[in-house]
Amino acid sequence: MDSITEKIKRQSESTRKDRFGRTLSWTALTFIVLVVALIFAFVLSRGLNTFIANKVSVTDFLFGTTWNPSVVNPKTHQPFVGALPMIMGSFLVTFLSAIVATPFAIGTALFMTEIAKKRGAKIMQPIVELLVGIPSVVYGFIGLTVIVPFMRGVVGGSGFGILSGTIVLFVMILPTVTSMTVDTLKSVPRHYRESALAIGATRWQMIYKVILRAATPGILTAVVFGMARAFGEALAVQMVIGNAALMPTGLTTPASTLTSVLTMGIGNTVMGSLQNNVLWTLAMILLLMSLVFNLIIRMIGSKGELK
Amino acid sequence: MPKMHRGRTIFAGILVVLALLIGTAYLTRDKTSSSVSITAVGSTALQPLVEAAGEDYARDNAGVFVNVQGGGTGTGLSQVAQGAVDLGNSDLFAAEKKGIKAQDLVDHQVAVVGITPILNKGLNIHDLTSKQLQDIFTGKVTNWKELNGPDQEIVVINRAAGSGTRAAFEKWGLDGAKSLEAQEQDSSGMVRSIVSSTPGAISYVAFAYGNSSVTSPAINGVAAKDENVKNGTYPIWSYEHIYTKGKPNQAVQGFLDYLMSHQVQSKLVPKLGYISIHDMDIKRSMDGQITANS
Amino acid sequence: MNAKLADKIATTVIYVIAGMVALVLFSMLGFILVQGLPHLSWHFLTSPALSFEAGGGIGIQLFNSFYLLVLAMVISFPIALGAAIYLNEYAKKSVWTNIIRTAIEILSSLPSVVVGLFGFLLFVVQFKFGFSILSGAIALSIFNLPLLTRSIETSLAQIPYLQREAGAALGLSRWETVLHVVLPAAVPSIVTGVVLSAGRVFGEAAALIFTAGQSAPALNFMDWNPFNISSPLSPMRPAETLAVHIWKINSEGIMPDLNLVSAGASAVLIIVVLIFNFSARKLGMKLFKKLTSS
Amino acid sequence: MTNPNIDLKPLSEFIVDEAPERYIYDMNSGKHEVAIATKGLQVRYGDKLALSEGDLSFERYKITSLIGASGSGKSTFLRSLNRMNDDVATVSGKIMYRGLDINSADIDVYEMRRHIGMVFQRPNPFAKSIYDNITFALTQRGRYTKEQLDEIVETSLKQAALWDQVKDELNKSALALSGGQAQRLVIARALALKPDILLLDEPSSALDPISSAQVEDTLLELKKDYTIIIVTHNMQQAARISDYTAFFHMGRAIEYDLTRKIFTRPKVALTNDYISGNFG
Repeated sequence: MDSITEKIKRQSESTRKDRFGRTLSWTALTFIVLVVALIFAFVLSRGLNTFIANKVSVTDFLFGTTWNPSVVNPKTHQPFVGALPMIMGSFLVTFLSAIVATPFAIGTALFMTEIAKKRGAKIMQPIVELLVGIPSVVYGFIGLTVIVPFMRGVVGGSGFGILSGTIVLFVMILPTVTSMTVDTLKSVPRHYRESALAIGATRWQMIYKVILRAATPGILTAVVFGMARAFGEALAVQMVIGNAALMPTGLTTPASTLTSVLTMGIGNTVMGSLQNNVLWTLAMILLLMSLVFNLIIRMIGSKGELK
Repeated sequence: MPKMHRGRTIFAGILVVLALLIGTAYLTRDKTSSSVSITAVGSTALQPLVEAAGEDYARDNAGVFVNVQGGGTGTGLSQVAQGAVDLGNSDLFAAEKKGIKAQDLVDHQVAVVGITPILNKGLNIHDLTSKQLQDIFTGKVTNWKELNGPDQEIVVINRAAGSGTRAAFEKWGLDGAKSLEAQEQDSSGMVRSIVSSTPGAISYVAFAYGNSSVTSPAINGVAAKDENVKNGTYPIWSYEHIYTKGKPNQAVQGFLDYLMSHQVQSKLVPKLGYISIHDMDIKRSMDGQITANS
Repeated sequence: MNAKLADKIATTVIYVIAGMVALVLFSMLGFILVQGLPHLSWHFLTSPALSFEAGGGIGIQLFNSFYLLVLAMVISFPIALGAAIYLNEYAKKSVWTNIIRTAIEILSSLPSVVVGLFGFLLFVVQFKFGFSILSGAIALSIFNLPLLTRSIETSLAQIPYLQREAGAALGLSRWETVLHVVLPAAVPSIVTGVVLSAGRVFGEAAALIFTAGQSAPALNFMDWNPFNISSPLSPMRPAETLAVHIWKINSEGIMPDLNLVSAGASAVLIIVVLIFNFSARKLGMKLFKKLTSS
Repeated sequence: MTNPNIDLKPLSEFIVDEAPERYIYDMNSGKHEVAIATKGLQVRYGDKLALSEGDLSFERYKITSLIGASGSGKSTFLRSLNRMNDDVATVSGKIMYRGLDINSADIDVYEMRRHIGMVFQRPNPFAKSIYDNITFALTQRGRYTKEQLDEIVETSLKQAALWDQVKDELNKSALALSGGQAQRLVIARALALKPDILLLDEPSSALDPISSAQVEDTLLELKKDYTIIIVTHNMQQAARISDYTAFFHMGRAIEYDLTRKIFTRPKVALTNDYISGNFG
């Protein structure tokens, strides 16, 4: 009998190794999926308790403007658990910081990829990467020692508020948005640039009409990614926003975000009580929002592919 | 010898050496210390005291290890009630905390902490009545000039909702009234630095955190001082509690006894800014009934 | 000439923006270093922290940070690597892989305090690991897994498909190709990703507060037997890290030199992250050279 | 990973097209030793049919060229022969090799590919040294002494006409080689496994004319010991080196014959059109 045909029919070592490797890596992935599922189930089960066990109405929770879970509203006999002030606070700091950060990120990214490639790679790139890695505690520390006193001196009041939070978040998400924008700009094919310049466009025309347009989906993704990070940031914002669970009336009055109320309150409440459950509901909202941000990024991504 | 197999041999070698090391480590482990571990969780205000006492205690009693964590009063009470930890540190009576089955827990009051309102120095106000304090924190007055102070808006800074200091302040300082919804800060140090730098600001901290950068006004003419707490004339103070679930076991009781000992109460407790439980002339029940301390 | 003018204006604007960003970033680094560097000394880096006296150091916290980092990496790296390999090499494009990817990304944008609480309830309480390095390392791993998986997957995806075809054409299974061809080629960028994520893990506080705990009991640096509770290697002891320490003293610290310690610790944190970043670049390039030739 | 060169069209478009006449050389008629043959081979990418008709037999120790326009199915056909398309496409039909249908589930694909090797359009050396590039696949599945390995490296590099250029720098990274050298290294790497059949997918299209000529010389040299099937866009190349040529059009093998016949007197009009440059 032909030895080669024998060999081909027998299971080879490669097949065994591959089956082993596939199983091994599948196990690792399954493990992560299990962890994710566990955390989801955990947050959801606790977060939904507010509505199921404590019978708080969803609309009261989402649209109520008074947050004081330990006090019972004499009219409805339900505690004050209106989360709107924090939801508003979170959205305000997130959008404001994204709006401020976007032009800066695009400008810096253009500088690094189109205008001064060498200096960009040598100086800006390392700084930007370094800043991605700075712990949020340190950002909060700087916010507290520099930005809050500065705001107090310039606009008065206590210095704590949405504006201070916005500035801290702006600095925090800037590196993330910038480095992702740089990646996008780099992936615009060379011939786009060359053909634009070949027909006599100035560098700015090339950037504005060709590169930025081609990179729009990528830049949007970067911005949404930065927003997702801003939305979930806890410690740094908590240190500068003032943490007053009030509907924001101005940019310089103390306000609060979902995360700041969550981190401050979680140790002071008793597991299983309504006061604790509503905090988990806030965590659930954070989870759902990060789902929304991810879906947006995916939508932008798939639109970009179609082009 | 082919590369692959050399790599595998080295890998196996490392594994064997590692296993041997762990094995020897296990056999030579310190068996003399029967290693009792006492875990305390809860109030961040009480944490430094228990921690410092725990370190001293562990030094004197070989094999006992005191593990102290913060996490907040709520965490402390719920964990000790579940039996997850040995000691639950709390700024409040367990019965005052919603959602806790207080009847299972045994209270050990280890210290007293006085709480003082603090004002921005620029206000130059050194005296407040209980009524005024209540008006300020409930938002009835919003400008210092209504209290014969300068024309300056009142900036109220609260401690985090549910924190022990806030609960005690509202109970004994505001006569049970809830303070208005305002800016909240998690920590004493930060509260103090905000008050000292913000014109018109008022807040409250434990005595240990008051210093010359802020004013501690007298309440109804009684200064916020340790003596006045001890003799019962200054009203805003609270006990620091350590809760156990049921009767503590021998090791835990040993540590609790140590906490109540002269050594801790007269040296460590004042050093950390608390008032010794032994120095109190009076006793106060949860609902405010005052009796003489025997 | 209009276009030329616009070009000039735009270029200037971009220069100004980049300059401003560089300025902000530089001054931030400068600020932390200027504040903290004067406080750094051998004593500060090696001596234990003091909770209510001046002159404490961060020695134990620094050791804890590194030990936790190593453990977290040992746990999370193999899992992240396996998951990334499956996602990038085996998973077919389907609804399920999409859902899994989304789930992983959501996990990565989840506030770390939620991860910490999850770890607290599951490992500290349920599995009775207590506040320990073990609980902390697992919580950090959960925090780290999505980031690391993503970064490794990106590194793998950068290796051209041609390399996998080459392996397949030589009768090698996908696993063998990945293990011996794709991975070595991706090592430099994987290493960069790992080191950068190490920086993030090093600075993480919120996930650790409730898992590894906020106390750093004295360690016996002569005892390296992991089965003894006071050994630095013991996985069952509580371990406050540098980032947690900064958070803690900023919120409840009562030592007189709190600001100095906090600034010094922040500077150390930044310097370590800096070192991680630079070594990531250097190591990445070196490995690339070493693995591709010789 | 779909091949970008393949223009995917739905099955209906092929069927609407009136099936043109075909001519397939009958291997069984003469005294030919068949190395590999296909029967009823069809390849689908998703619901798109990329290869609908391709029953061909290949003679041992001969070079066979597969020609045709982009998207004609020739590459798809080639890649299906050692089941490189398994991951991306559905391949049905039979591929007979040494009396076995290797397109069946109980065949060990990896072992089979060691006997039916493949070289791709773009040189794809591993990011390893030249020496390791050649020995890597061997050491993965067998024990060899250093001397054996040295000998295999030398022989296969010589066969690929690369030995003289690299013999002093075997430990250098293969990524530093020029395109032509890299492609010959890839061929040497495939030869090191001592395969039966060598499949080449446009091996010289990414190379300059000189490197391309070197590769052609190498192939002619290899014919003595190997059965070679090569996809090429270059008709001169096909005419120069191959014994047989198959012409593919819209997912079908239209004409298969001795090379000299195809290039002088093609039997099908379409083939003639293609060869004379009227389309494609």
